[in-house]
Amino acid sequence: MSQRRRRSGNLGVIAPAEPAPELRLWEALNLALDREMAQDDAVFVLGEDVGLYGGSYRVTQGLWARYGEWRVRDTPISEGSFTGLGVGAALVGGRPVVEIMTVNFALLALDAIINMAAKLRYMSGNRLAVPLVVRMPGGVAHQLGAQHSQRLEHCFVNVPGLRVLAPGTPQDAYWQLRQAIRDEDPIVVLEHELLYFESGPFDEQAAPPPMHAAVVRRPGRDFTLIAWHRMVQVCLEAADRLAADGIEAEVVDLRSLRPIDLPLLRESVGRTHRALVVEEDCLFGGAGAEIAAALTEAAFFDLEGPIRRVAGADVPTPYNGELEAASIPDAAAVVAAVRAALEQAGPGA
Amino acid sequence: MSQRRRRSGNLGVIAPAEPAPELRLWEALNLALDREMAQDDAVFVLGEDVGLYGGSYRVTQGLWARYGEWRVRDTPISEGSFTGLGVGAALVGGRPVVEIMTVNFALLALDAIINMAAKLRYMSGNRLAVPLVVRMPGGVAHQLGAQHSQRLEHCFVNVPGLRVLAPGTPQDAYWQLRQAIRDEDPIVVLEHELLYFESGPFDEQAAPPPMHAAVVRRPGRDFTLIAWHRMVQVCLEAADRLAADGIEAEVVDLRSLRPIDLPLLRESVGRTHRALVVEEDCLFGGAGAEIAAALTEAAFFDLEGPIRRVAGADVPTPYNGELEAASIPDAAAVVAAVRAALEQAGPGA
Amino acid sequence: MQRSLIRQFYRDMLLARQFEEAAAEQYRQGRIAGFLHLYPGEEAVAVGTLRAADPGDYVVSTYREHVHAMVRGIPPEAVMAELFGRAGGCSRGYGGSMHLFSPEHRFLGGYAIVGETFPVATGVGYWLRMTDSADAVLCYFGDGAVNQGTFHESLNMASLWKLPILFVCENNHYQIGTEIHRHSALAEVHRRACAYGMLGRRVDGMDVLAVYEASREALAQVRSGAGPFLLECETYRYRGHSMADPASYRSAIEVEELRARDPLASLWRKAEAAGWMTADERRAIEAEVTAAVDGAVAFAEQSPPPTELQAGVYARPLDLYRGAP
Amino acid sequence: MQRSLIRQFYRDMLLARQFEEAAAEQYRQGRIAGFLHLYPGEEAVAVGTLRAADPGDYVVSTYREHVHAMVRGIPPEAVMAELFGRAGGCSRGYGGSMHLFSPEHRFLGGYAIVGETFPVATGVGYWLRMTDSADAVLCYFGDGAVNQGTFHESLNMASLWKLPILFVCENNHYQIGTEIHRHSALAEVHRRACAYGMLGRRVDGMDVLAVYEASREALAQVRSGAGPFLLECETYRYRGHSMADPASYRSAIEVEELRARDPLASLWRKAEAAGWMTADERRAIEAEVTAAVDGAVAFAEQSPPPTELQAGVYARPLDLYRGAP
Ligand SMILES: Cc1ncc(C[n+]2csc(CCOP(=O)(O)OP(=O)(O)O)c2C)c(N)n1
Ligand SMILES: Cc1ncc(C[n+]2csc(CCOP(=O)(O)OP(=O)(O)O)c2C)c(N)n1
Ligand SMILES: [Mg+2]
Ligand SMILES: [Mg+2]
Repeated sequence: MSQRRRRSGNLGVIAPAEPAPELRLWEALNLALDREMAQDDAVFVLGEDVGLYGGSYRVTQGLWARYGEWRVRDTPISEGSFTGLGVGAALVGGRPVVEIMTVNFALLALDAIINMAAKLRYMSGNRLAVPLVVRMPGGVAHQLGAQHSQRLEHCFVNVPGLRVLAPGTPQDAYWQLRQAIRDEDPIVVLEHELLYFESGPFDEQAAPPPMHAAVVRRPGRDFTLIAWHRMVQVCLEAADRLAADGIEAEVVDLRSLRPIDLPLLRESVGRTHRALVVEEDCLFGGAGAEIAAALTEAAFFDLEGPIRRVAGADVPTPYNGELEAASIPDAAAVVAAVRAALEQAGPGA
Repeated sequence: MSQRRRRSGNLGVIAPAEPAPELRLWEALNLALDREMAQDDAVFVLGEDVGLYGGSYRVTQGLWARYGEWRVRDTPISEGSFTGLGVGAALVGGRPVVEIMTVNFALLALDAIINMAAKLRYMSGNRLAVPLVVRMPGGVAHQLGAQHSQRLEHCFVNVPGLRVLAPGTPQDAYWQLRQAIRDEDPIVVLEHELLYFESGPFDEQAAPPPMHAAVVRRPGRDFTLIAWHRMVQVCLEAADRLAADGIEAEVVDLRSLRPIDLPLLRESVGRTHRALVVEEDCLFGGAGAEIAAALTEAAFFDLEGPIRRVAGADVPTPYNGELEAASIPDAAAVVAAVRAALEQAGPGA
Repeated sequence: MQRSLIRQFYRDMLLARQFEEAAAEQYRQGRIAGFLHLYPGEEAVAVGTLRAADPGDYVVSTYREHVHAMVRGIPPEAVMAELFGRAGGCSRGYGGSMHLFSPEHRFLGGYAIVGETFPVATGVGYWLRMTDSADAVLCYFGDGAVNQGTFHESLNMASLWKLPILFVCENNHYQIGTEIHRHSALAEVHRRACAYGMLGRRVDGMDVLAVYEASREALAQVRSGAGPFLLECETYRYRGHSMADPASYRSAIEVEELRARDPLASLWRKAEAAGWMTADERRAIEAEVTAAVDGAVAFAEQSPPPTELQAGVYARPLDLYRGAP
Repeated sequence: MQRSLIRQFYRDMLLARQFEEAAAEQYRQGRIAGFLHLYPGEEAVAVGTLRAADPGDYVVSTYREHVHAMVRGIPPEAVMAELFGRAGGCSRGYGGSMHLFSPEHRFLGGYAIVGETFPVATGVGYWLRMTDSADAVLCYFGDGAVNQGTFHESLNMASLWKLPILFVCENNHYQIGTEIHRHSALAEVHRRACAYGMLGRRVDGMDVLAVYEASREALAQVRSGAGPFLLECETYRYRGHSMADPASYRSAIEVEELRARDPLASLWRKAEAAGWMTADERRAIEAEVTAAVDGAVAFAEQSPPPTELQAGVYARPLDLYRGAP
């Protein structure tokens, strides 16, 4: 056993033997990394300030002390190359987990992700494997300005060879990250900056749903609301308000954006006959377009009206707080869209 | 007048005084550049091998001799920075036309395009302008392999601040490039590698359609086929075959992908009640998803069936020629999809 | 050295210091949000370099750019109002702390993605040389930014085409929590110039006079057509990387040692000893600066918010557009 | 120098030359499509460096990599079949000329985006050092690639962490049609090592013996834990950049001068003079190589095409997937 591949000792500083029943999302990710690193020496983490500093959103906190600098590597500001480093290491036996500090910087690493990681298995005639995980926080947080408030789902979901996850709860974050690390394919894990410090129930014993499965967060018979990340909470809030008027909205948390769980969506819309996609990103050409288009194709004759989308305004994110809030969907917008859809009758009406 | 900003003399080597009635697409682009450079000293071109070599697809041929190295600049292989150079120059009075040798390398320049060019006007409170054109050939050509056969529409169309053009004929290429160069916003011009050497009618006197307008290439009453670039030809071929069976398909060449000409599409579908989007790129999360989703929202109650999509297979492009051909739509696939859609009746049938 | 220039330096640096401390206070009070990166400790760099520049020169800076903006002439009011996200801000409230712009001051930003300043500056420099302009560009970046690919790509082009750019490295030895020896194989940033056949030099970035002299010489070279210059200013930030960073990765001793070389205190010591500035003059400057900072905060508080969500995404609406020709 | 090694070099280079000429002929006949980048003129680089490597070392190369693949042990049949796009190709017909792979030969590609070899090699080197392996990585790239940001980013990391990587620059002085003095401020590539506190050296890339010796020394250093090494091999390509390029940007005189330094001819002159190889031995090698190349073409012609469009996009289908734990 090499010194450099330090195995965890019995420090137990991070992972409580009995995990608490509630965890914050960052803690869930942290525990997932710790579990996988303890179990498999090939797993290592790299990114800016993931080591000594503990990660800008704390996700890697404590791992540096526990596993040493070779398995928890602080990198220079070289997104293109340290993501590509992950690809190279994955080709020869490593299971790297790259953290890109925020999704905004992933624009510098797309060659490594799209041209290299996603294509190497196919281009090599299925002779190479790239078991790489690239994690990145994103979304609109609190007045971070246009260059730090992006959602880049659309850059990844179109790419054959990639899998794209979007966990929104501590339980999902924990399991989906573990599933991703054990997967043989390159996987992009999109995290939302505003969810890291939210708490949620956590049960390490409960069997996780399939990695790409969607989950119904609230059942309902009248309308299907489809969302992921923070927009699930917005939908749940909207569903509460709608329920007060007797409208029962079903809220689906997609959890995965490539593939999407079309069977579940199809089934839901088969019951509700109406759906709304709620997306934080700008509407035009966002991931929501695919969801709407695919679901429409699958369920057209069950639909009583078009699948509409409530999404971010078509602007770079403004710094000013009120404008920023106005640029992303809220529960009121969802409620209004549902009402409008229910009022809308067919063409002749 | 600076030596470095060399103005054209009377060489006339490139631009015939009376343009021929037919031009190849690369010649049309070449002429457009020449016209704009002759007219405005601020216009300059940069990219790999655009100068002495004349451009890998000949688009800049002859311009180096005519305008000198400062206005036709051969760059090192530094896509991120020479595209960013274009942004910087545009901020202070230049009107740069950046050529990225192929769209596949644009993954290295997305920070400059998305984080810088697209956002600077808004982030500065509308105080800065970025009159930048970034041209790039793309698409599946002839067995160039997975890393050289991409279509990255989805990376650009979602981005507020950008305009995205996709000319497919010499006439459009000429005018849309000229319109783009004169525009005050950053514009991505997507070109298709297999179209450069195709000839088409060219009339410099004819008034061009609006920059973002779609054009009906073939009118028809039974079905709307929506495409751009090379897929327009595929659709025209399919329409011919369908016509033999008495099915009249209308073929719309979108020409612009951000914005899309929704009014024209809406009008067409209002007549035909059925539409198919034909896209060379992979189906999932491609630009076609937005077209289908937006048009469905706008025209739902006019539709007799869902808007379907015929698109590339969900694979990196294989090198082998037959597999490559099988990975992108052809006329037969379009014909089959139209027939299937026409045969498909409502849910109960 | 002229007395008036010394006083100018002192005033600039004091304004810088007090403005940033006021911004920190406003942040704590919740009037400023987002990421806030402050400049205390590094004042001599912006002041020394920018006072050596000509009014026609362009400036391209990072997210730690409030001071650069003010030395360049953007009123503190307009900077503070931008931090507040108000319409009176130099980016009208749309940009925020990391995105200050002012074309009439030739201040081109305010970039929050590390490494973006290199290509932007290169583009401006390209344009200047293409149009035979006598102006230059000052391009700022940190020690962490030099490992971004754009540093390399841009410096190569700038040197290849002899563009008039002064590349100023604000080497505060940290990339957030990562000390320079843990992010760079070569910790002497100026020596990286060797890879581009470029000139480079290191200067004490805590000494405004040294920075000023070095910048004047470098800018003269840059303007002469000799090509770009890489000036490394060794400095230190007293605070954490941003308001979110307690900076627990470095020792109290380290901070104390560096604070002992404070650029303001040492300029004052020199100025007093040499008789360049009297205690009265200093007090007058202090009073003036305090008033300016208070005024900036007051202005920002009263400035209305911007109201148009859609304004300025495009030059004209995203409609079909019948082109110009 | 052992006689057997000399003959090996000669055989390798002759195979390289003839294989590439055969590929050009097949391209003209329409049996190979796409971009085809050939190696004539540069043989001494791949042969000299790779024969100095150990079997356990990994190789990361560009789109001009047929020869590297063959010297590494991938049979010419499998390379030619790949150029034909057939199932018998080393990438089973999915990759093509620019994307040769063979994990059992530790041959990791075949990258067509300029600059990708740097991070891939850095990742392999990282893994080797993390696992205390004695193996090394050889990373190939052209003179044009050194201006890509990844060169800079990767060399910094490789040097910072002392990764066991031999960076081999195949400096043929052209980035397609752009001569090195028009793309690089510093035309001596090996001197760029200075920016990373790394060792670098230039060698005559037309002289296989010199390349071999330099590579052995460099690899010994790399393996010793001293960190990566930048070896610049000055060479020349006789043909255009790819089959599509008539190379009209350079003069006939230039080509003639370089051809006079042909690596095969000069090795033969030396070998003959020193008595390392007889004319008979040479003829035997020629006969063997001709047979090998003919055999490669025959194999490729008969190899069936791949048939599965969807195979190998993912390790398992893109379904919902109940994860492993
Ligand atoms: C491309 C990119 N990667 C990461 C970040 C996050 N980040 C912001 S500032 C910073 C450190 C920059 O250090 P340095 O260049 O030394 O500048 P300093 O903050 O010390 O002035 C990092 C990693 C970013 N903004 N952009
Ligand atoms: C990122 C990127 N930009 C541009 C290209 C197009 N291209 C292919 S090879 C090449 C020149 C490379 O020159 P060099 O590195 O010297 O290698 P050589 O071909 O001379 O061996 C270029 C520009 C590419 N493949 N990738
Ligand atoms: Mg720093
Ligand atoms: Mg070369």
